[in-house]
Amino acid sequence: MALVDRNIYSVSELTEKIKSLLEKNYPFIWINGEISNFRVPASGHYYFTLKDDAAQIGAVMFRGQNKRLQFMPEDGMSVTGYGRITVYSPRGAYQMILEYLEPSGIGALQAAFEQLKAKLSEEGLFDETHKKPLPVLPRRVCLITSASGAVAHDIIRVIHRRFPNMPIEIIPVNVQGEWAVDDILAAIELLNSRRDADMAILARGGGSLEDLWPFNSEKMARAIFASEIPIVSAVGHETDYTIADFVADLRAPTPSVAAELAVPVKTELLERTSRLKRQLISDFSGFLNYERRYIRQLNDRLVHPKKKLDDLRLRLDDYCERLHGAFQRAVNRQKERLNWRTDRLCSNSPRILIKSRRDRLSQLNHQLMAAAASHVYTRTLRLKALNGKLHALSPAAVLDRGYSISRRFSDQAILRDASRIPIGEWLEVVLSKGKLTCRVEGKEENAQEDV
Amino acid sequence: MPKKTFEDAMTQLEKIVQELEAGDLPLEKALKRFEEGVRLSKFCFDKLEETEKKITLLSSDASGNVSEAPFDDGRQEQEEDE
Amino acid sequence: MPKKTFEDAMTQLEKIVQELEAGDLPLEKALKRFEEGVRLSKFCFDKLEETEKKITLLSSDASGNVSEAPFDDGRQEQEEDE
Amino acid sequence: MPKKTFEDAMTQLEKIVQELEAGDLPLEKALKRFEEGVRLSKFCFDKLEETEKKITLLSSDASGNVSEAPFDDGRQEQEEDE
Amino acid sequence: MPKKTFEDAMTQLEKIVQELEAGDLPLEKALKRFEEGVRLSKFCFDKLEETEKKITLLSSDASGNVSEAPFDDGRQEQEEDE
Amino acid sequence: MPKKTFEDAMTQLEKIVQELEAGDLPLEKALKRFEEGVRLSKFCFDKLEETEKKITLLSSDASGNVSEAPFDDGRQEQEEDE
Amino acid sequence: MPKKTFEDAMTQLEKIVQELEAGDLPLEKALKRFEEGVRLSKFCFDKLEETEKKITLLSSDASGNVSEAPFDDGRQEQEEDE
Repeated sequence: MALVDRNIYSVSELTEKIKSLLEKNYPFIWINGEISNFRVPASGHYYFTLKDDAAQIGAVMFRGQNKRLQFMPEDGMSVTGYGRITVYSPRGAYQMILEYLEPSGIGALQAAFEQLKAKLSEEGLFDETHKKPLPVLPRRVCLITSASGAVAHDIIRVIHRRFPNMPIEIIPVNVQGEWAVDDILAAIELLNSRRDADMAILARGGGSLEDLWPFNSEKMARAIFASEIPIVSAVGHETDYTIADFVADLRAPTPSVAAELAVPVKTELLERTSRLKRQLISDFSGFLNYERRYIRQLNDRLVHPKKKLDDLRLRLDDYCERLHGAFQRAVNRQKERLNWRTDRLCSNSPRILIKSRRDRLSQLNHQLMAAAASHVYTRTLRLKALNGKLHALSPAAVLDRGYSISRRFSDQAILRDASRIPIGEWLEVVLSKGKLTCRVEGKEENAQEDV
Repeated sequence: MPKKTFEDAMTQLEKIVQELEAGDLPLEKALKRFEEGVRLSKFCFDKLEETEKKITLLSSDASGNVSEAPFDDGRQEQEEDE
Repeated sequence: MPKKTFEDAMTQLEKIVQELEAGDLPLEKALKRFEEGVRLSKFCFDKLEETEKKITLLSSDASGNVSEAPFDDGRQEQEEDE
Repeated sequence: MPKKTFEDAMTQLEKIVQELEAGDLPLEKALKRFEEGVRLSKFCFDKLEETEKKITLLSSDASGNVSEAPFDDGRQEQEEDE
Repeated sequence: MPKKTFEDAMTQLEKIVQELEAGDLPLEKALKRFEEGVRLSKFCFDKLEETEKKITLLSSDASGNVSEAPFDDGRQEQEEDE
Repeated sequence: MPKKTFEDAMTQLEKIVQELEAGDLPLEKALKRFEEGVRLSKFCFDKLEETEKKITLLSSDASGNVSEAPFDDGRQEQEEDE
Repeated sequence: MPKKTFEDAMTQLEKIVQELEAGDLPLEKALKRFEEGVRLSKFCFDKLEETEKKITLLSSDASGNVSEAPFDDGRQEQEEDE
């Protein structure tokens, strides 16, 4: 044998394999045998060996379970037990841990139970997927049990302790005997038809396998399965397993536990609701406060444009100043230009012209006067010369020497011939100085002597 | 609409509280959630208080007529005293 | 025009704050933005105020002082949502 | 005619100041520009004054002193913008 | 007849001054030119005077002493310009 | 009849003086010319006087002494010229 | 009868003087001529006198002493000439 082909386990590994193999394949089983070597150490657990003709197996029943046994086991007693197989690794020993133990002799019922259980299991009636969830807070709890037994009172007590205002309806049934199955079937039907309650507890107290037998009925199992309202089973003692327990939506080990499972503690729910509400308010207030802080922050950062205004105001002032300055300068510049022109205008006024003109005019005037005077003067001179000449040539010069001139007065004719003058004629005699007016008185007509 | 159950309301309320705790909802949405939460909590409180402590015994006669009767539970009171 | 939400207003306010902080807006624009900002900030404050009042009202309701009207309103809104 | 903005007015005013400073304008033109400048500066001055008043008013609003009327006005303007 | 401008008047004045400086004008013509020159100079002086008064008036306006009428006039003019 | 100008008068006067200086005019003619010359001379003197007065008046105007009436007159005349 | 001029008178006077110088005139004629000459001479003297007076008068006018009448007369005459 080649080394590589060897599959070598350590003892622990092997033991672990065996343990899991055993425990997996034989979870809860019923076993039949005879007790031997029974002993009870200080722990209170029962230790014994179960054997038959050919084999034996170690068994233990812990104190919690054996307290409920209604008989005391002893060596040589033939018993039927219910439990699981386990391996105690340190010693490499396997043994049964028994949950339930009863004296033998009811094997036939047991076989029928196993048969039905297998069948219903195969049909899926026990599948978790079919189990209806219980309402967290039932509106009303329906109790299907014997009205007279202690079980109902226990359950009611527990429910009201947990939830004081929980309404309960009781459908009283026979929980054992020949009417039990029919009663319970009717109750489940009533439950589903009324729909007042939204969950039910199917309960009865502990009893013998025969007593519990109605709860292994296939009809009841199917009715429980079909119920639309979830049903909690609490049948017999903690160790009593019935078909009803398997098919119920929840199995409670005892009726009181069923009540605890079915109904929440009201104060807890109130507290939880209050807590959530408080949290809701505080969360939202926190949220609001956060928003408020943020807005306030934004609001603070909302820089108003005042600084910008100041900047603009300065700029505007600058512009205004420059505007006025520049314009004033422009006006001044024009004023200078105007002054320059006006000065030149005034200094070139026609006044200069007037002086020269006046001079010239005066000169002309003078010339005019002189020319006029000269004109008259020359003429005066000439006239005077002529006048002198004229007077020098005056025919009256002879008169100065004593001559005189006689003229007829009438026609001024000069007289040369006396004959022609009639007596009485008026004559004018011109002398050197002055004239005489004469009348002819007489005459001498001698031509020669007349002169 | 199926009738809202207490546990649905609680679940919703829890979810809303978580949403508000996360804090990233817009205000209007948050307010809406808050209102919803308040309404839900009210619903839950109401639900807890709306029932009456009453024990009824149902019995049906042979013809199937169901009759209700108060259940007299003398022992119960006694045990509450204890 | 869809109703302006608080979030929209906040977003706008944030944007305006940033614009004003950047500082390069013309005067009229800056003024307009500032006005808008003030209005938005006021709007948001009012919205918060209003919301807070609502909370107070709702909170006291939930604590057991039942006033039907606000609760009914809340329920209607919820049903509309669903 | 679109409403003249403060910025436009300032720009125009600056241009006028530069033109006048350049100094080569005929008198009547210069006077016209000057008048225009004065008018613009007055406009700007008024605008600044007005803006400051508005800011003061708005600031007091923003600080929480609620005066309904300006706020409503503001809201209307905003809605017109959108 | 277009209104005579300050610049036109100045140009004419300059021309007259040059003519007078040249000195070859007949008396009446020279006198006429001189009169014209004086009138132009006076016109220009008045124009400047008037302008300066306007500055004073407008300056006091711009400094914030509002006198409605001149400002309004100005505005109207401007609008006509545009 | 065109108005006699100062220059024309001077020219005529000169001519008369020359004629008289030539001395070959008949007396009556000479006297007539002389009279003419005197009249011209007087005209010229008056003209100069008048002109001088006008200049004095105008000069004082031009130097800045504003007298409303002459200015207005001047403006009217000027406008008539154009 | 055209008015006798100074020049005519002088010419006649000269002629008379020449005739008298020739000496071949009968006495009556000579006497007549002489008398004529005397008259002419007187006429001329008067004329010159008159003229001189007129010049003196006009001269004083031309020198600036205004006497309205002669000047006006002169002007009228002048205007009649032209």
